[in-house]
Amino acid sequence: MTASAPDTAAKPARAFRVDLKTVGPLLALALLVLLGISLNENFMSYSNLTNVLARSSFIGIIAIGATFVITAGGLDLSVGSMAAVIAGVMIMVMNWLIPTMGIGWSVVLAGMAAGILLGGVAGVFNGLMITRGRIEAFIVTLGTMGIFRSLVTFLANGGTLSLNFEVADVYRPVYYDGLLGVPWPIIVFALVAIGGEIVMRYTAFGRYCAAIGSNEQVARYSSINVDNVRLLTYILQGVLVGVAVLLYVPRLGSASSTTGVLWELEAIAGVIIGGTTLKGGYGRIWGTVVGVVILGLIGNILNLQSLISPYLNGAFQGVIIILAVLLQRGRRTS
Amino acid sequence: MTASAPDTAAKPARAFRVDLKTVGPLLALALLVLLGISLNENFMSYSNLTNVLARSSFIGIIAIGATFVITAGGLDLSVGSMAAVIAGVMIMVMNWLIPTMGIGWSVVLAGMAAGILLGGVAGVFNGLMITRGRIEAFIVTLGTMGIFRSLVTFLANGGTLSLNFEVADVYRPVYYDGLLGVPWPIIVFALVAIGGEIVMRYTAFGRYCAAIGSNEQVARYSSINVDNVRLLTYILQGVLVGVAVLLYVPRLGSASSTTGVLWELEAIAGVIIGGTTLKGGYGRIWGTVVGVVILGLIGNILNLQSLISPYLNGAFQGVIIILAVLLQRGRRTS
Amino acid sequence: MSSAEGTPAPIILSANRISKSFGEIPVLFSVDFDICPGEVHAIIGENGAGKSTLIKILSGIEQPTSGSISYDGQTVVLPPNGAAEAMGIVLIHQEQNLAEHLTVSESIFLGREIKRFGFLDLRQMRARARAFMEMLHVHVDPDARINTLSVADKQMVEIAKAISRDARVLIMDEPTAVLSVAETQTLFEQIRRLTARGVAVIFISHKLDEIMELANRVTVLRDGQLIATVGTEALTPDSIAQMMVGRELSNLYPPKHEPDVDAPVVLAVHNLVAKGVRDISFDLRKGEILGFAGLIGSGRTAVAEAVVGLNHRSGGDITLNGKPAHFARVAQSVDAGLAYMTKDRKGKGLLLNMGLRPNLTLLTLNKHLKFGFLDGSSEARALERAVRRFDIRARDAAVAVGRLSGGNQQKLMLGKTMESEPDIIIMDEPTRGIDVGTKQQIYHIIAALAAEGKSIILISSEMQEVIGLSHRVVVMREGRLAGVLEGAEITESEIMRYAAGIKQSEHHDRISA
Amino acid sequence: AQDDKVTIGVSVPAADHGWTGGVNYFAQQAIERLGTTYPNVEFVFASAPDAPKQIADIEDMVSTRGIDALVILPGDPDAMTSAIKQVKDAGKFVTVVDRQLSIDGVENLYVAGDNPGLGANSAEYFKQAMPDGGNIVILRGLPIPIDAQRFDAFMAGIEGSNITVLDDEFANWNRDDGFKVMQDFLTRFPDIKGVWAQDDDIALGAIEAIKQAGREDEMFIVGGAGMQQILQAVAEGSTLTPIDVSYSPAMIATAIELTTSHFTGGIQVAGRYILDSTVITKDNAAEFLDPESPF
Ligand SMILES: Nc1ncnc2c1ncn2[C@@H]1O[C@H](COP(=O)(O)OP(=O)(O)OP(=O)(O)O)[C@@H](O)[C@H]1O
Ligand SMILES: Nc1ncnc2c1ncn2[C@@H]1O[C@H](COP(=O)(O)OP(=O)(O)OP(=O)(O)O)[C@@H](O)[C@H]1O
Ligand SMILES: [Mg+2]
Ligand SMILES: [Mg+2]
Repeated sequence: MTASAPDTAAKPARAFRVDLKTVGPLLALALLVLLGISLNENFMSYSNLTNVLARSSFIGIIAIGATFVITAGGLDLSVGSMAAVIAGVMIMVMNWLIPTMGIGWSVVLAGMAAGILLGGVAGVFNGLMITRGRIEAFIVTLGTMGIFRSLVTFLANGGTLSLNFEVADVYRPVYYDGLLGVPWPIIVFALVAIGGEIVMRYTAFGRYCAAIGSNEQVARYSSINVDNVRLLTYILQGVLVGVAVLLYVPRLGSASSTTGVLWELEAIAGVIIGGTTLKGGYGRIWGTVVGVVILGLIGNILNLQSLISPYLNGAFQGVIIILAVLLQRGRRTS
Repeated sequence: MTASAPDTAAKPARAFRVDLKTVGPLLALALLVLLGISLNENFMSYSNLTNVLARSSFIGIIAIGATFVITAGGLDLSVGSMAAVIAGVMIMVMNWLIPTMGIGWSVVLAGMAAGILLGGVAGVFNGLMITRGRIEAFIVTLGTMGIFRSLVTFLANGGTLSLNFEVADVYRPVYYDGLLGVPWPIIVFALVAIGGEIVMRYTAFGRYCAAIGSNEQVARYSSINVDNVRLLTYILQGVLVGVAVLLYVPRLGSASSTTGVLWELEAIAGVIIGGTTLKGGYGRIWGTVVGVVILGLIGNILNLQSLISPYLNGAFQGVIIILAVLLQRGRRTS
Repeated sequence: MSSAEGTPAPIILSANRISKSFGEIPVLFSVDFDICPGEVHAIIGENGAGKSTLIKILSGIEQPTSGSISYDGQTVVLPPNGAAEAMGIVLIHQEQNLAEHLTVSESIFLGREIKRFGFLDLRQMRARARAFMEMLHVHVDPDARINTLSVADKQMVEIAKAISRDARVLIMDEPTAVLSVAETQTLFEQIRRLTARGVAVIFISHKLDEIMELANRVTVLRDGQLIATVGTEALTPDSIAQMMVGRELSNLYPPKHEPDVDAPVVLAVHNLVAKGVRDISFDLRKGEILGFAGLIGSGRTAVAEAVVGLNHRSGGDITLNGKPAHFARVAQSVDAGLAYMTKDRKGKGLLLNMGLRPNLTLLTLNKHLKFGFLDGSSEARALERAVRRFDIRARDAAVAVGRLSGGNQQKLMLGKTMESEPDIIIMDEPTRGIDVGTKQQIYHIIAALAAEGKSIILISSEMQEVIGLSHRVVVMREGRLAGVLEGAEITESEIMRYAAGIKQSEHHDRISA
Repeated sequence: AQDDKVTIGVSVPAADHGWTGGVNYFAQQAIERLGTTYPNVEFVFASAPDAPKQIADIEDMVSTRGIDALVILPGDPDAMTSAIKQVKDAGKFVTVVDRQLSIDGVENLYVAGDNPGLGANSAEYFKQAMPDGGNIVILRGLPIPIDAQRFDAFMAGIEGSNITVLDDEFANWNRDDGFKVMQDFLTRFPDIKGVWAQDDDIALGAIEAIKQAGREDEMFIVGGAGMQQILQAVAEGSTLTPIDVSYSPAMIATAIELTTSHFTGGIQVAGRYILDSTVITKDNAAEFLDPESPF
C-alpha cells in the first residue's frame, strides 16, 4: 500500500520515468519472452518454462536474501561458496546417517535441517564480523567466500561429494516432482518471494532495512538497533542459501568445488536488475524475482538458438543486462 | 605531509584508533613479512622479493585505477576481462604488423600504443554508459565484463592467441629485465603509484573524486562537472589496465579466455584492504599499494611452506584478508 | 563595485515575473525581486512559502518555469549547478551542503582550488582556511574532517566557504538557524564588511529581530505570491509577522505556568561525564521546562545524547522517576518515556529519500503493528494527526521528505518525536528554521505539554526562546555547567555572562567540590 | 651436483572442475606415497587458478624452495612456455604433463594425454554406433585450447558421415551446466540420437536432464575421462552410456613417479609418454575401475 507513495510525487516528465522504473524490469522481461517466442516455438511450452523457473529458483531464493542485505546497505559475496559448503555438508551428513537411520525420509530431513542450520550459522558468522567486528562487508564476505570454497574443496578432497544413490532416489522428487504439475522448486521460490515481499513491505524489519541502508545514523537516532537488524539480514541470507541448497542437492545429488561458483554475482545482478539500489535504502523483492527470471531466460534463449556463436554468449548476456536496466534508468537522476 | 593531519583534531581515545587506521595495513604487511621470514630463509632474498613485487604489479597498477573509480563512488568489474581483450588485441596487432614492420621494437611499440588506446576506449565506453546513460556502474561493468570476455574468446576462437616468438623475444625484457637490477614492472608500478598519489592528493581531479564519492550533490553545487570527473576515472582505469597489460603480455606472450579472470575482485580487495572505502569519498593510493602487496605476499607465503593443504589456500587467504582489515577497524565507528 | 555608497544604486540582480512549478505543483507565482550592490535584502515568509526556491532560481540551481533573470542589466540564463559562482553569485544552501569526508580546508576551496604549477597549493589553502575561520572566531582545525564537526561548526564552514568566494551577490538561506547569538553577531560583522565593499546580500531568516537589524529592504512571500517589498525603516517585527502570516500575531510566548514547588524530580543527572561533557549535574521536575543555553559547542547536545544513550557515558548516574536508569541504547530511553529530538535533521533526523509517513512512524513502528504486520491505515492516521497538530505543509503529501521546505521538515521531525508520547522530551533546537507563525504554535504546544505534566528540556540557541519558555535555564560552557538561572535571573545578559565565562556559578562549584 | 636430498616441485591447475579435481587428488596421492617411500625426496605442491599464478608458483619453487625438478601440468601451455623454459634454463629437470608447450624441446620428459585422440576416438564410436547417421548435440567444456582440440578432432572425425550436429554449447565441464544445456537442447530438438559430452561431469548432469525428460531410450551419451560413476554404468552395460573414453587425471601420478625414479632409481628418464585416450567399453571397463578413486 505504502510502497509506491514516494514516487507518485513527481512532475509529468518524471512521472513517465518513474513509471518506467517500476515497469522497466517487467518490460525487459516481456521483450525477452517475445524474443524467446520468435526464436523457438517450444519456448512457451510448459516444460520449458518450468525448466527455466525451476533452475532459477536457487539463485532466486538466494537473491531474495540478498535483496534484504543490499537494502540495508550491506553485501554478501560469500553466498555461492556458502551454498557449496552447505551442499557438501548436507551430503556428508546424510551419507553418514544412513547406517544409523537407514534409507528414507528421516535421513533426508536430517540433512535438510543440517543445511538450514549451517546456513544460519554461516550467516551469523558473516553478520557478527560485520556488525561487531566493524569490518567492511565486502572484505568479510570476500574472506568467507574463500574460506567456504576451500572448505568444500577440502571436504571433497578436490573432487565431488556424491549422495548415496538410494537416499538420492528418495530425495530426487524434491526437485523433480511438484504439486499439480508445478515443480517444488518453483513453489518454494514463489513462497519465499511472497514471504519476502510481505516482510519487506509490511513488517518493521523490512522498513528498518531500508532505513538503515538509507541513513544509518538516522536509523540509530530513531532507536533502531542497527547492528541487530543488519545481523539479521545476514542470518536471513544464510538461511535462504540453506533453503536454496535443499532444492539443489536432489537435482544432481552431488557437490564439488565448482558448485555455486559465481552465484553471488548472479544473485546481486538479479537484485539490481530488479531495481534495488546497490547503495542501499531501497529494495524491491518482486523486482528481484523479475531480475532473476530475466537472467535465467537469457541463458535459456541462448541455448535455444544457433545464431549466436557460443563464444559470444557472454556478450549477449552483458548486452541484455545493460538493456534491462537502461529501460528503468530514470532512477539515478537524483 | 598531510597524511595524519586530519586526525589531530580528535581526542585521545580517537587518536589511537585513527592511528591504527593509517598504520593498520602496514602492520598487517609487517606481520606477513615476519611470517614469511620465519617460514623460509629465502623469503627475504632479493630474487624472491622482486618476484613477488613484479607479479603484483599488474594487479597493482589496475588497483590504482580502481582506487580513483571507487573513491568517486563508482565500481569497475570489467577490468579483468578488459585486460584479456587488450592483451588479445595487442597480440593480434603485433602479429599482424610483422609483415609490414618486421620484427623489432617498432612492432612492440605499435602494440603497446594499441593496448593503451584500447584501454582508454573501453574506459570511455564504461564511463559514458554510467555517466550519460545513467546506469548503475555495477550493471554496466558487469555487462562489459561479459562482453569483453566473450570478445577475447571469440577473437581467440576459443583457444589461445599467441604472440609471434621472435617478437616475444624482443618484448620479453620488458618484464624480465630492469634498471639497476630492479625489474621494469616494479619500476612502472612504482611510477604509477607515485603518480597516482600525486594526482589523488595534489590535484583538483583527485579532490573532486573524493568530493563526488562523498556527496555527489555537494560536488555538483560546487560547480564540479561530476559526469566528466567520473568519466575520467573510468578512462584512467582503462588506460591503467592498458599499462598493466603492457607488462603482462611479455610475461605470458599469449592471451586466452582465462586471462585476467577474477582480477577485478583482487584489485578491489587490494583497494579496500588499503583503507579506501567502498562507498566512496575517501581514497588512499599508498594504502592500495600496500593492500596489493599484501595479497601478493599471501600467495608467496603459501608457496613457502607445505603445512597447509593446498585445498585450504583459499581459506588462508580469506583469513588473512579479514585480519588485515581487522587491524584498521577503528574506521567504521562513525 | 566600489561605487556602492552613492545614490540610486544600480540593480545588480533581479528576478522578473518568475514562476516555478515542480511538476504540476506551482510554488512561485510571478514574483519580482531585485537587489542592489551594498544592500541587504531579506526574504521572509512562512515555511514552504517559496523562499528557498526563489533564491535557488536566483543562483541558477533551479530554472524558472517562466519569467527571466537579469544580471548587471542583462537578461541571462544562469548556468546550473552552482556554476553561477563564477559570475559572482554565491549561495549558502539552507540544508547544509558539505561533503562529510572532506576536511574543512578542502570544503572551503572545493571547486576553486588554489593551484601552483597545476598542483594544489595545500599550504596556502590551509592557511587561508585558517584565516577565514579565525575571522569568524571559530576554533576549528582546517584539517578536521567535516564529519567530526558539530552542526553549528559546519554552518560556520559554509559561511567561510561563501565568504571566501569573491561574491558580488551573496545569498544566504537561513544561515543563522543553528547559530547562537555570539556566532550570529560575528556573521553580521562579516556581512557588514562585505556590504561596505559593495557586495549585495540576500538574507533569509525566520528571526525577525535579525531582519530588523541587518536588512535594508524586506520582501515578503506568502504561498508563493509576492506580498510586498518594503524598506526596513517602515517596519516593526509585528508588522512583518503580520504580512507573513496574514494575521495578527500576539503573544509569541504563552504565559508560564510555574510547576508546583513540590513537583517530583523526574530526571536527575549526577556528575555526568561523556565525550564533550565534563561533570554535569541537573534535575528536571515534572511539568518543568528546563532551558539549556550556551555557545556553539558548549556541550548541550553532547549532554542530551549521553543521557538518552546515543553516546557513550563514561561516568555519572541518571535517575529516572527515582529509579536509576542506564540507557545503553536509545530504544531503552524511548521505552522509558524519554525522547530526544536531534537538531541535525538532515544527518540524523530524517530519511530524505523516503516519504512523510515512513519518516513519521520510524521511531514508533511498533505502535502501528496489527497481527505483527505494519498497518498502513494506522500510519496514515498518525500522519493526519501530525499534519494537523504541527501544521506540516507539503503541497504534495507523497513527496520525498528531502523535497519538503526546511521548516516543514523540522515540523515533521517534531511530529516524529512526539509520536512516541514521551513524558520527558529533550528538544534540540526545536524551532530551527520554523516561521514565526508556526513557532508560536509550537511554543504553545510545548507549554501545553508542560502544563499536562510532561517535562521538557529545551536546548536552543535562540536566546529569546529559552527565556520566553523556560522555568529554569542551565547555561553550559565548554562542556561544563556554568550556572543555573531561575525566575527573574533569566535574562539575556545574565545568560551571556555565564555562557561567555565572565561569571561562574557557586552552585557549580559546590557540585564539583 | 646430486645431494642426497632431492626436491621436486609439482604444479597443477586448481581444482576448478571435475577433471582438474582428479589431477589434484592423484598428484597429492602420489606425493604422499612417494614421500614415504623415498624419505630423501621432498615434494613441493602447488595448484593455481590461472596462468600468472601458476608462473608465480614455479618462480617461488625455484627461488625459495630450491627445487631440482619440476612436474607441471600447465593450465594454459602457451602462456606458460617461457616461464617453464626459464626453469629449464636454470638447470632443473622438467616434466610436462598433458599439454604441449608452444615450443619444442623445453621439457626433459613429456607425459601426455591425447586430447585430439579423445575427440577422434569418440567420433569413431559415433560413426560406428550411428551407421545411418542421425542428429547429435555436443556439450563442450570451457573455451580453452584443449576443448578446441577435442572439438576439432571430433568434427573432423565425423566428417563425411551422415551425422548432423544440431548445435554445440559450452557446459563448462560442470554438472550443473551440463544439466541446464541438456534440458534446453531437449526442449529444442525433438529428435536427438546421441550426445557427445566429452567429459563425465558434463555427462552426469546431462543424464539427469535426459532422465527428467524421460528420453533415456532415445539416445546415448558419450562422456570422457573415466569417472568411476560412469565406468560403473558402462561396466553394467548401460545403453545410455555405452562407452567412455579414458583421459585419466591419474596421468599426473605417472609423471611424478617417472620423475622421482629419475632421481632415485638411477635410470635416465626422458622422452615422451603418450597415454592413449582409450575407448572403454563393457568389456574392458573392469581394468579402469578403482573404488578408491574419488574421481
Ligand atoms: N525539488 C522539489 N520537488 C518538489 N517540490 C519541491 C521541491 N523543492 C521545493 N518543493 C516544494 O516547494 C515549496 C516551497 O519550498 P521552499 O523550500 O522554497 O520553501 P521555503 O520558503 O524555503 O520554506 P522554509 O522556510 O521552510 O525553508 C514547498 O511546498 C516544497 O515542498
Ligand atoms: N570533534 C568531534 N568529533 C566527534 N564528535 C563530536 C566532535 N565535536 C562534537 N561532537 C559531537 O557532536 C555533537 C554536538 O556536540 P556539541 O557539544 O557541539 O553540542 P552543543 O553544545 O549543543 O552545540 P550547539 O551549540 O551547536 O548546539 C555531540 O554529540 C558531540 O559528541
Ligand atoms: Mg547455440
Ligand atoms: Mg527554505
